[in-house]
Amino acid sequence: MSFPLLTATAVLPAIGAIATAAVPAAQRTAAKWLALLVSLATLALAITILVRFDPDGGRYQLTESHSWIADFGVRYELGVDGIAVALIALTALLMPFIILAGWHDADPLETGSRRWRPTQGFFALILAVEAMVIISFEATDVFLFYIFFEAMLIPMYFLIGGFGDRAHEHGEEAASTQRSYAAVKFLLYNLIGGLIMLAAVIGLYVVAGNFSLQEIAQARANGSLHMATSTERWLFLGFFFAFAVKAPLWPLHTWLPNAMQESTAPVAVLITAVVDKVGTFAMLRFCLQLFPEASKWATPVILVLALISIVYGALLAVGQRDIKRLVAYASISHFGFIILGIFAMTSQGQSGATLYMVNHGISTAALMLVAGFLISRRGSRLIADYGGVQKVAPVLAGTFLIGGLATLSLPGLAPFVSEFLVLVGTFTRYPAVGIIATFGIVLAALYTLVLYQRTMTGPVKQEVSAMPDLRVRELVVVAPLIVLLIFLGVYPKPVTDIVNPAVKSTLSDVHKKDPKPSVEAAK
Amino acid sequence: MENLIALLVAAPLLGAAVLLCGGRRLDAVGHWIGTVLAFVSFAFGVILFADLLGKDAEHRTLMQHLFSWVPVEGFQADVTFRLDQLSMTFVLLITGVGSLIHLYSVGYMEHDERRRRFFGYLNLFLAAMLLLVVADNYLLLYVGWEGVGLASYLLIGFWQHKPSAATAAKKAFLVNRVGDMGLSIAIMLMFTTFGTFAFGPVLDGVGDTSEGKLTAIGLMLLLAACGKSAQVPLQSWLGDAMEGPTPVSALIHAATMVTAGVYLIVRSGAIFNAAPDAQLAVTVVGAVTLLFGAIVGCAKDDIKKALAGSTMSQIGYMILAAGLGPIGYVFAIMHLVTHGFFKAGLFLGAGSVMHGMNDEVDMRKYGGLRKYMPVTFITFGLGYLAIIGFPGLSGFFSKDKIIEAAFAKGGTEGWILGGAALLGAAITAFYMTRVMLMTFFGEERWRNQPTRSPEAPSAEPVAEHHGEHAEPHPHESPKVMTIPMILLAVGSVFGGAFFSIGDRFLHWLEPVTGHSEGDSPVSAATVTGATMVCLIIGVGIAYAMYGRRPVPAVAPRGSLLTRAARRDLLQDDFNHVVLVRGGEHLTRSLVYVDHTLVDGVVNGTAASVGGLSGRMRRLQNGFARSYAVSMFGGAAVLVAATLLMRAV
Amino acid sequence: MTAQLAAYSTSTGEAFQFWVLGTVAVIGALATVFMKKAVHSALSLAGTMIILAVFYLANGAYFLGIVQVVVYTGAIMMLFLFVVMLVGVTAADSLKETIKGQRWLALLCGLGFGILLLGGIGNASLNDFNGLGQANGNGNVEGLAALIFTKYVFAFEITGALLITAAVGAMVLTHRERTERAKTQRELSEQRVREGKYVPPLPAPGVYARHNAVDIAGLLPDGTPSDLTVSKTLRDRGQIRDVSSEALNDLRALEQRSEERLERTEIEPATFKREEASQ
Amino acid sequence: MNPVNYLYLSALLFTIGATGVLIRRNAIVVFMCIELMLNACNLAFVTFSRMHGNLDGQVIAFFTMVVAAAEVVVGLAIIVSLFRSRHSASVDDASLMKL
Repeated sequence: MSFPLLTATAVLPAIGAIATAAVPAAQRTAAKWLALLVSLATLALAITILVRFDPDGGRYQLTESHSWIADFGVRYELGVDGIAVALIALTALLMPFIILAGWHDADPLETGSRRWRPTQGFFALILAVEAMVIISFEATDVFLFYIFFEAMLIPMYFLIGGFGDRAHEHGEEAASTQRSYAAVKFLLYNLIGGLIMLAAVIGLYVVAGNFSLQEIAQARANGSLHMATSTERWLFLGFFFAFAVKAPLWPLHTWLPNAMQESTAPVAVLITAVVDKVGTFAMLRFCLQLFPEASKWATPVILVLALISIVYGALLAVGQRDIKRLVAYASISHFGFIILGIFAMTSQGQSGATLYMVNHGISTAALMLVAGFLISRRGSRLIADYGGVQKVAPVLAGTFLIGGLATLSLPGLAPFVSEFLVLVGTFTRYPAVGIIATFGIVLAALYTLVLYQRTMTGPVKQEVSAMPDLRVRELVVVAPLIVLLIFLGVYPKPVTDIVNPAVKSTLSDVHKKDPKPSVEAAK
Repeated sequence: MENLIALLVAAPLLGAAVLLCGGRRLDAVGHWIGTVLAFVSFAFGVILFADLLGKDAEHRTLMQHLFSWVPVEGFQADVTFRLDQLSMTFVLLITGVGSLIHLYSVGYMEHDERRRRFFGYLNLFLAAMLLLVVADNYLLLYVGWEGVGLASYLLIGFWQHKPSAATAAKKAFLVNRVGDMGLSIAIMLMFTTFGTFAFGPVLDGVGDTSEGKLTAIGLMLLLAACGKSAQVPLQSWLGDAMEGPTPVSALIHAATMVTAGVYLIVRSGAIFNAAPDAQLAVTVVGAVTLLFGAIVGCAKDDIKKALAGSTMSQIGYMILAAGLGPIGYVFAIMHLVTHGFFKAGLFLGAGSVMHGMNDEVDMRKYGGLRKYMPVTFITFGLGYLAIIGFPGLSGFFSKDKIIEAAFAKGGTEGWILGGAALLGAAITAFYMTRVMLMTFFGEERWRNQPTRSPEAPSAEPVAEHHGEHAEPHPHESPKVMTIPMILLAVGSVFGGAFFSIGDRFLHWLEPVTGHSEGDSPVSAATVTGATMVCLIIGVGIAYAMYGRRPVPAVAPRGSLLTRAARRDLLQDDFNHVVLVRGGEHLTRSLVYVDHTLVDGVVNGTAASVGGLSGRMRRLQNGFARSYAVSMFGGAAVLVAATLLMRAV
Repeated sequence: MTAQLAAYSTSTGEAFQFWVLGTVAVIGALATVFMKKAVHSALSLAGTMIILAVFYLANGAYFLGIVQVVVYTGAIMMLFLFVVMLVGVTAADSLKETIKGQRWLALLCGLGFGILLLGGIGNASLNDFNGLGQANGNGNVEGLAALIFTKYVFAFEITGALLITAAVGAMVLTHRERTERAKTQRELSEQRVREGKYVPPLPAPGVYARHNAVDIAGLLPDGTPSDLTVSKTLRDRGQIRDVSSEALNDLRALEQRSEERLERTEIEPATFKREEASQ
Repeated sequence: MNPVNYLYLSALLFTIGATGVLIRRNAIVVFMCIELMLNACNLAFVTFSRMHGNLDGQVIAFFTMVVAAAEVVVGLAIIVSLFRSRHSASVDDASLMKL
């Protein structure tokens, strides 16, 4: 019985959350530092996982398995494949930056506001989310996964509803009402998805008799567990719906703009860069492995929806007046790409999709956090309220531009590699889809550059004339992300090496082979 | 020796990194760092060139494999550099002209407080452009391709406080993105067809695949070329790109970046050779653009815009030549190089003129400048002679060859293309003479009138230097600016002759591009003669219109064609009406739909549920006993249920 | 022999006992529900419980039977009675229903539930009766003890804790903390003087009354009854019996008796009245 | 006679008690009815224990009694304090349990 590394990685932030919450109200700063340290320690553990993980080893590694609810065959089973490792690393990596970026977001408001802002609570909730996300990346028991997939909503709900932007044009009251609206919307959407999934989970249990992903997948593979076609499809839909809401896939996306708009920038990053990834990840791990046939059956529809997400999200991003909403719709478009890559069912597509999850996490974090810094300076989220910032705060503008360029997936920055992989992977099997998706890159350029032009360039607006440039703390947040973007753009090999074997085995689950190049096919 | 290739790219990249991350402490020396690194890169280029010359013609290809970039199942993208004669030519052009323009910028941007960043961007551009030409696979080329796009975006929008500049930059990037879309689709097609996109396998494997696929790839590549090289229908951005500082226009939008399209087509020559339809499309695009650009060039009063039009049309020539296949490749590249010299020279001259005229760009407010800025006049004049193809100067050789090749295409196509090329030559002669006359001859229209075009950049260094006085006093530019002009003039004078005599250039490039002599229906001599005639006609008309008669300080209304040409032949208006307006409406309606329809459904459900619960809440009257009743009833139901279960 | 009595199915004696006492039990239960006064409900409930105790005995649960008598009827019901007294013996709450439809629903549910239950028992096959012969072999109490202290010892402990908790809880609930110091007699008298009311001590109950009962207001010198002579609790409950009429009747009866005994000529009512008036 | 009758009786008593809980307003009486229900249950337990020939039923009944005692104690205490505060022992007076 070796040291339970996975459990430790998940439990550490949980303990940290409790500890942070327990810090007396007076020592705000202490709580912040505690949270930061815990997140860093978690990062260290995640890196250990990364090191201990052997890409060419077994499919699931560092596994732990204990009986939990014996009567229902629910087991406490953890295990990571390449995809999970990458995403755990991403989560653990982003957390310190999120915490650092949100350093002052939960400080008590200035006089004149009656809202109470428990600083400790803010950081405790963030850590709680981290713990749950990590364990749902690790869980190889469907039921275990489901529990944390759902439990995640609770801290997120409070993060969205409790700690909105202090920047709001309609004043505190309107802000709080809109906030609660957004929070409730978030909760309802995901709860409904979760309930439908619960039904599917139970159904799976009825069919399979246990919840263990590996056992079921094996049983499906060697034919010892046969599912009626219709059953499999219904179960698949049940799972997929929940993941599609979380992802979010058009037309289940409308909760994301509200949530990201109302929550503070770090929380928005938490939503789109970390929590939503669980959805796409789960599509790869559960939908494809448990219901390969149904996945193939549903592929056409899903591809169309993903296409719609890509184009639609990008177009709406162009039409937004609110910086954060714009980023939200951009994310919807990107999630379209990810899902496209997953269901193209080619190794390029799925490797690309996984890579995309990581890169999108980093790039959105960079863009959104800088946007958050910008907003916190001017106290407004409206694009129209800015202009000429570039002249006043060049560093801020520069970082913002780099984040934007990453969002439009400029070659040399990380997202390009993944996006191109997804496109190629899709194109090889569905050329038309691939071409339509390619329009997304033009639209991406459009909304990013329009945003940059309207906020950063042009004559300096009166209100921003006194805007300070990035502070040290903020630089510490942004700089590593940018370095990472460039590094992964130039040298993504470390990630792809980890991911490829996992993708390979996933593809073998769904019995799909990459289409051969026509030249070889001809020979 | 191969490893130098990496350094070639790395030197300017390092410069960019240092300058952009260095911060204010580098402001003092930043520009020199940038310039030095550009020259260093040039030095590497020369060394490599010498090395290539040392080898025999067949083995003049250096490969350098750095690392595996994107290793994914069945998808291998490596960072591999390939330096053959074609790349070498570009490397020398880019680093050479680039270095000179760096030098020039030192003077030109002297008073701009953001000069350090400017040089950072220039270095970034150099790096990207070099990467583009030494890449060994299309994906890596794509990186350079977008890299130069980014650099040009940053440089066009360098004076970001000018909304016009910011808009122009955005426009350039977007239009380029459309082209890039073509490139990426082409790459995908290659991948599905050949399973790879490295130059070697793709170009060698052409034989194994169907012509249809190749045509598709070719057309996509053409789309990419159109975007980058400002060819019809994606040419609209080049004119606005003149918002950028003049050195940028010279380097990026005249000498190097805009010729990337030509490079792409020539590089992919094998594909086009096997896909005649694609080739035809290329030639058509080239021919149309060379006329289009020329016509636009005639109408513009803004000196830079006029030159931009000319650039467009010259690149049209190159594309046309490239479209002609093996007959034309060499000459396309040759014209590219010579054009790089004289067009860069012309732009630098224009910059020098603006420098002396408080950034006045309206040629109608120039005139008679020759005696105030002699060096500029002479260099500009030489560039002028070169571009119109004055016998003996570089333009003469390269353009002449292209026209020949066009005729040599044979058949009606040959005649049409050749005719277009000839006509283009005539128009070129006309508008360049026009520029020349309006700028350096005639009476001094800038006397006793405040010349400060309203949209002139306030941060344009000279302006701040000179302040706002009523009347400009033209003066020659400092050495640091004139020396590059002189060097480029030399290049534009002797370049063509040096290349063509003994077909040096042909032999140099042939191993890569291949070459075939088409059987021309008209002899070379006839073509040359015809070109001369066109030239004389063009110059003559221009002289008649602008040399003899005084030029009105405000543009006359002009004919319909003139007015259309002033507006880039209404291309922008079309874009504005169709794309911009349409797009705005589309997005706005979509936002509405998203809010009312997609979101409305959900909110509606929520509302109805709320109403229902409101009604149900009446049951809760607070009397413990009535709750107890419901409990009891529930118990009864349970018992009934159990009994029923037992019964069945 | 009692063991045997429990062992074999049932004797006719038990049958007789069941039918008689069962009826009474049901009647008692109904009375518990439908009696107006809480006291009566309590008493009838006690009756039912005692009958149940008998049934326990009949079913061989000797220990429980005794406990039933001691704990329930002995302790719990008495507790009830105490509370009833505290709240008011005679306070009869009307059986009129206030919540609309409550009663009908209740009866409906009750009826349905009962029928279902009885039906359920009816069609359950409960015919093999192996009595408590060997279970009670060496004494019922010992058997119970064995079970309680071995198998159910944990539950037993828990219930112990529960009882203690309940006791403490009851104390906490009912115990009322006195907020201020109790007034001394001096302070009270001073307050009375200050207020100018009841400067003399309150009239004792039945001082001028013709007979002494705590719930009859004594007469003041002018013959009017004064509630002050009745204890506060009774006043609160409104359980004061009016004295005046009864008192006069008693008086008349007393005088007649004395006349008969002393052979006096009857006094004419006028004088009598006058006397009364003079009083 | 079949001892099942004891079960019938207990069912009857239970139902009566339940109904009483529902229709009486006086808290004390309500409590008495609850007691009645408990006792009915006890009777059933005892009968069952006789039926199965083991004493577990009686043990349960015993525990029930204890619990009932505890419940009565607390309940009555509540009633008393309720009566103190609002001079009535009607369960309907405490009708704040609604939105």
